[in-house]
Amino acid sequence: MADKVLVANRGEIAVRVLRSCHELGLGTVAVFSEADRDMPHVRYADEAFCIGPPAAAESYLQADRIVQVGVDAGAKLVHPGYGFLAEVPDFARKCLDAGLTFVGPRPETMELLGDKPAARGVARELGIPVLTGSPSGLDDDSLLKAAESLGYPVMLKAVVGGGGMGIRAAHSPQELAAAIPRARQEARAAFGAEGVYLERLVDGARHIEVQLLGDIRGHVIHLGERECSIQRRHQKLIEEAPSRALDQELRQRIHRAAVRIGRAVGYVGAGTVEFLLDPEGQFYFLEVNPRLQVEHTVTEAVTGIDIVKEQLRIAAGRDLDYNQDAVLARGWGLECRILAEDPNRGFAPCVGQVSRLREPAGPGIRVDSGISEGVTITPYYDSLLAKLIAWGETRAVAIVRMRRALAEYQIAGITTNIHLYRGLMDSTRFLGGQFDTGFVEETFPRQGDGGARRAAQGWKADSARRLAAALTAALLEHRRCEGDSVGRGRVSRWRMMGRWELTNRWR
Amino acid sequence: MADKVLVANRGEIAVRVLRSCHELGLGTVAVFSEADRDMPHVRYADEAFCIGPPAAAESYLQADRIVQVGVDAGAKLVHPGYGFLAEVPDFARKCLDAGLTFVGPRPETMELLGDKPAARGVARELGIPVLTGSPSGLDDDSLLKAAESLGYPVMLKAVVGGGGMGIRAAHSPQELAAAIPRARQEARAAFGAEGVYLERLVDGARHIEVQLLGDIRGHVIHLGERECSIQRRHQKLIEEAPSRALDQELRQRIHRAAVRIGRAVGYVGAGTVEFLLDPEGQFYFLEVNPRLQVEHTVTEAVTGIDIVKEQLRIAAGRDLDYNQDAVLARGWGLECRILAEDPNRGFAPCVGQVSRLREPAGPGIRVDSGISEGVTITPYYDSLLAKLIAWGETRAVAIVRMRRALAEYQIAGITTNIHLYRGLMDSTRFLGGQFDTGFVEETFPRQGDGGARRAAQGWKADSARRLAAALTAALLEHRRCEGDSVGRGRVSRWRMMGRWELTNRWR
Amino acid sequence: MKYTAIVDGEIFQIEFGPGSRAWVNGQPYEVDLTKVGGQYSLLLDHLSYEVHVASADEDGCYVTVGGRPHHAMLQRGHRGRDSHDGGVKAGHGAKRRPGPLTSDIEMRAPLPGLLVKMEVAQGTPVEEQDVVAVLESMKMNLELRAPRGGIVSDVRVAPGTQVGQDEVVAIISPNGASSRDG
Amino acid sequence: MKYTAIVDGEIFQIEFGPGSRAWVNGQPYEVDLTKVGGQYSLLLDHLSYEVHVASADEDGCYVTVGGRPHHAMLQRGHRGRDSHDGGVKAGHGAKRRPGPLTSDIEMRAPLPGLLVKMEVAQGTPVEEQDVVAVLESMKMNLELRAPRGGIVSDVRVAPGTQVGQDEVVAIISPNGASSRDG
Repeated sequence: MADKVLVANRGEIAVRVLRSCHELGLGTVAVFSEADRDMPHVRYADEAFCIGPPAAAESYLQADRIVQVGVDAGAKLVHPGYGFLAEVPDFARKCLDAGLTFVGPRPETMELLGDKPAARGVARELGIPVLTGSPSGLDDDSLLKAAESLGYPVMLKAVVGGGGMGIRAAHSPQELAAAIPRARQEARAAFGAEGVYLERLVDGARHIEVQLLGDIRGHVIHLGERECSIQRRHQKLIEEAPSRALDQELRQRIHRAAVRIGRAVGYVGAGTVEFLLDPEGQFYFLEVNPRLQVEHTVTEAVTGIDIVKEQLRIAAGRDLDYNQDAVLARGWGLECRILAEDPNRGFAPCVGQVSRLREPAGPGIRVDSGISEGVTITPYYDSLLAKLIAWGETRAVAIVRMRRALAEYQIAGITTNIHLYRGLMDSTRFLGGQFDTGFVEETFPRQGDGGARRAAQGWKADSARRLAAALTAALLEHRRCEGDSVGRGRVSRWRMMGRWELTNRWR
Repeated sequence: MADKVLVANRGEIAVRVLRSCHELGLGTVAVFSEADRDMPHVRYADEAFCIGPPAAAESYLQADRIVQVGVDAGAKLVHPGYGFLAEVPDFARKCLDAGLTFVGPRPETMELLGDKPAARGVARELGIPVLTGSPSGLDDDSLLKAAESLGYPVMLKAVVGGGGMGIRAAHSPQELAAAIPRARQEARAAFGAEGVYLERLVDGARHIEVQLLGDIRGHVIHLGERECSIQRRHQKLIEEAPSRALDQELRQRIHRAAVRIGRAVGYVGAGTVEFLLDPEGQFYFLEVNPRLQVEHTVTEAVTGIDIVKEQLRIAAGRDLDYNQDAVLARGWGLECRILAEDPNRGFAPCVGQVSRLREPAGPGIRVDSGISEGVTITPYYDSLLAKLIAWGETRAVAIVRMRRALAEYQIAGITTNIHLYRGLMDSTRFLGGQFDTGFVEETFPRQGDGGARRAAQGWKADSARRLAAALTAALLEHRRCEGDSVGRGRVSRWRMMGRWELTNRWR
Repeated sequence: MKYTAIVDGEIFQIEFGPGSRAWVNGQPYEVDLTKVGGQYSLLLDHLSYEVHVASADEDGCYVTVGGRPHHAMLQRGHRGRDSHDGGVKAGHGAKRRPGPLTSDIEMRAPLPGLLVKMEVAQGTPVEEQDVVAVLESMKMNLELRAPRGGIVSDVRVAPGTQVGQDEVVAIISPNGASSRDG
Repeated sequence: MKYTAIVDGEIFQIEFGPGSRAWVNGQPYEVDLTKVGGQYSLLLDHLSYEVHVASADEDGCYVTVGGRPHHAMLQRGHRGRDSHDGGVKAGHGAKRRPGPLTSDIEMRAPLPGLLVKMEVAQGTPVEEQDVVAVLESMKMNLELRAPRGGIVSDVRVAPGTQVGQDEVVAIISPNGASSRDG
């Protein structure tokens, strides 16, 4: 396997894929937009090619251009990561037509699974429960009629795509009528196809997914489940493996269902079968994500299997390295998605330059980062900066590790949602595993910053930190005045207020 | 356990211990010498106290002062790390007398094990093979006589202490006579006691050690073995777990022997039983290290057990969290000690300021670091900067991970031995596990820098890197000349040679 | 030398003594601040903080303590300029002193509070450091002083009015060239 | 503008063209260099390198490429000073130009090689940039030029002799004040 791999992605997942390539001794080719010249994946690869202006449509979504770079650079394989072109069958076909091996399932499989109502049909034929829903391809009126027969509330979803885009809940015909055009527009913008369909909405549901691996000889195994119930607006924030919501019997049934679906579609590569679990313990097939997922890392944490390496091996035509019995889960994996989003301002995405970065380390901690000190976060792509993964022998150990690592994490120059996780790790509901997909939205707006305080002497209280900030600012200025060189450089960048003074001192 | 822990150490092990304290919710107190104000352990702790001038004898070895800091800060526990006061029974007693819990074995146990010939007596009584050797307390003449009856070659060792200090091989009476005064002097300087003893020297031996945990109720378990055969002048460089040199039957016999020794001495806390394994597969007890070891991390990698947490739990009077059957090893752990030493200049220790630091990350990689960007490495302490730990499902996977991580590791401003490891990871003898404790010294002097080259397209050849260096230097100067601000600041620090020019250009 | 720092709206009055001694709101502290790489290490009565001073905006700077950002504004705490001040002027005088005022300055409330006094009216000439208004906030009276000399071209708030953070209370225009009518 | 860089003893003759084009020893390359944080990212014909420029010593600077340090010396590649040079002088002239020579300068061989010519003898007065000796190394003739004017106070190596790296070949003393006898 001394071949070269083109990684058709950016950010943390590009670095993640490049790492496995390097471990396998594969040469690497990165692509980057004009906005991403400074990003780590460009430096981390052996070679790097600019593929266009910042907008994704003009760079990371330019299938032909990327294929041409692969050909020019002499690559043999193309790894699409997730997002961008990862689930676009035409891109996979273009790779194959140019003699490049696409690291992912066959284009026909991607097409079948990309039509979600069709994928649900596969599950139904296998006798696996699916949520009642509408077929795809309905017009607005037919959708409203279908909702009547399903019964409200309903979930409106894009036929293709993923990542929470184009998903809306509707509790009444009025809400649904308003939601349809917006969902169509989002889906069109994100995936280039405006088809939507309906599903019954399950209150208090948990999101469980099963990782699959399949090779070209038809072997399909699972690497256990993940739970991704900590979401905000259908965007996953915290993922874990295994799930607390499953007992051993239910776990085995879900795993088996996932493998049967994988076998039925002849799945090749790494993929994920998503299920909803209702409060009564009934699970329903949702969809198959025919790609590497952001949260594959928690499965790696508990199984020890490098899923990206397996993808590359499978793409190279090798048999699976494992049979089902060799896959053993140990302990607990947790992942927090570190996003450039401000939880205190409605989770608005933030841009800016990363002026200081210290990522956590030490026992049980893994950081998959797509940034480095000095890079500028631009508004062109998603807000995922890095993923923080903690492993522990038990869920409790993983949580305290995660809390310790979150305390170590320092990013300055750009606002992130790290504080949000500090609060969540202290939340008794999270500690107790008592949450569903509405947890963050229910909990955080009321909890705010205060929940992030660590108990007792370990964590510095807000007031002590303000005192420390005040003294640092004053002492640096003081030293500058006294001609001490220690503070120089920093202080000169400040702009002193100088506009007001205190009349009553030392009160 | 909402108590406070004083960590009586510095560098990576102080940070390591602090991390486990934070995860357990314990408050933390660091101590530092005047040379260490900038070191990460000072920033990482909740509180930090200066305990004296740079020289260890005036700071980290000042038992009374450290105990007083513990009392003043309201600490309940004292963790000594390794080195410094970790194996000094008097320090443990002073802690206990001041009402502080010493995180380590009982002072009497430390005393017994500190006298190595006495410890060998314990093993011998249990029927565990020990290398033939001399008693302790012999004068120079008696040592020479003892050597005659043992037969040359012999190994001369300090009665107390560890870490390779005071150890010398002698192949003749002349060599031994010359070695004794130097070994005594090293032992006196390092441990304050000049007693030495002899052991038969085994050629081609491998160094195997077994990690023990014991609680105050007399339960003693092992966490498997480590192999530490990659050494240079009796200083460990690479450690791994498990050992390739043991088959299942031999492995169990060594583990059982270690546990029997632990039980016989009533061992409390974390400790390590060291063995020599000769080429015929016979093992010999060497000594017990009554403390946390540098290389405990590879055992953590394969067992998933946080050994520092267990130490703290045991010190708090808790039972062991595990029975022997619950300890399951998985995969392979490798550790490289990142040292401020120049392999190209006889492994001379290096000092200087760390002007740039990027530590590796990603799947299967752990870095336990004691440095950060901007710190100055001083000549007062040992040269260990950080430990790089790789885990893999197999030894081969751990090696390629380590190689990938070594390629990511960037330390500028100070010379390190990272290149040495790049070379070793490519060595076929290391890949094949065909090495003994003389491996580095035999291999590296001849191999030099060239062995560090990664195969094929992944690694940049030396000449390509020189070209890159030349172009960077020239382009930065060029931009400065052209008034481009990009290169500014950097270039101005250079001093151009300006002393000579080329006559024949563009050949 | 005394300083006043406002961090996230909390006011700290700070004075530095000899050695590592400092007083904050009259309380004594041992302060040990050192720069490491791109950040600072602060030992405050032996409590250890990692501090990063991030880029400033118009209204102050961001001081990140233990990974949490705080907004800090700073000024020297004495009303006039005392004898120590030579060194300071070179530092931030750069922004304040250069030549005559050439554009309007909006005097804004640094904190929400009650405007207690307005010392000027439209057309009043002011010198640098003249008191323009007094704000009551967090149980303190805050004087708002003119950052440069000029003419008060607009008064936006009357005494007794509650003002919000960053609300403009008055505008100072260049001398003899009032650029607005109010 | 042409440059000569010596990296670990290997000589690179570099010329920059328009855009991102450069020639090294006559070979064309596409060069894209950008600064990120404390380091540089170099794309050289699309090959990606992480480069860190570390602190300089007397003889050059250390350029770390992919975590491996290289010693680099640099000079502008033209013999005389051409019209472009105004900007350069301010940069490294600081070390070269200030006033008269006040202490001895040891002229050292930057590389091991054969001393082909010695253009001066003891007592020869030299101007800045005068050729002092010629060294043959790595299939090239290297002129060693006087960094400042003065008097040659000592010649240590005869033509035809093999010299080691950093070996002193001659010493230049301040004008009219030879501080040694040879």
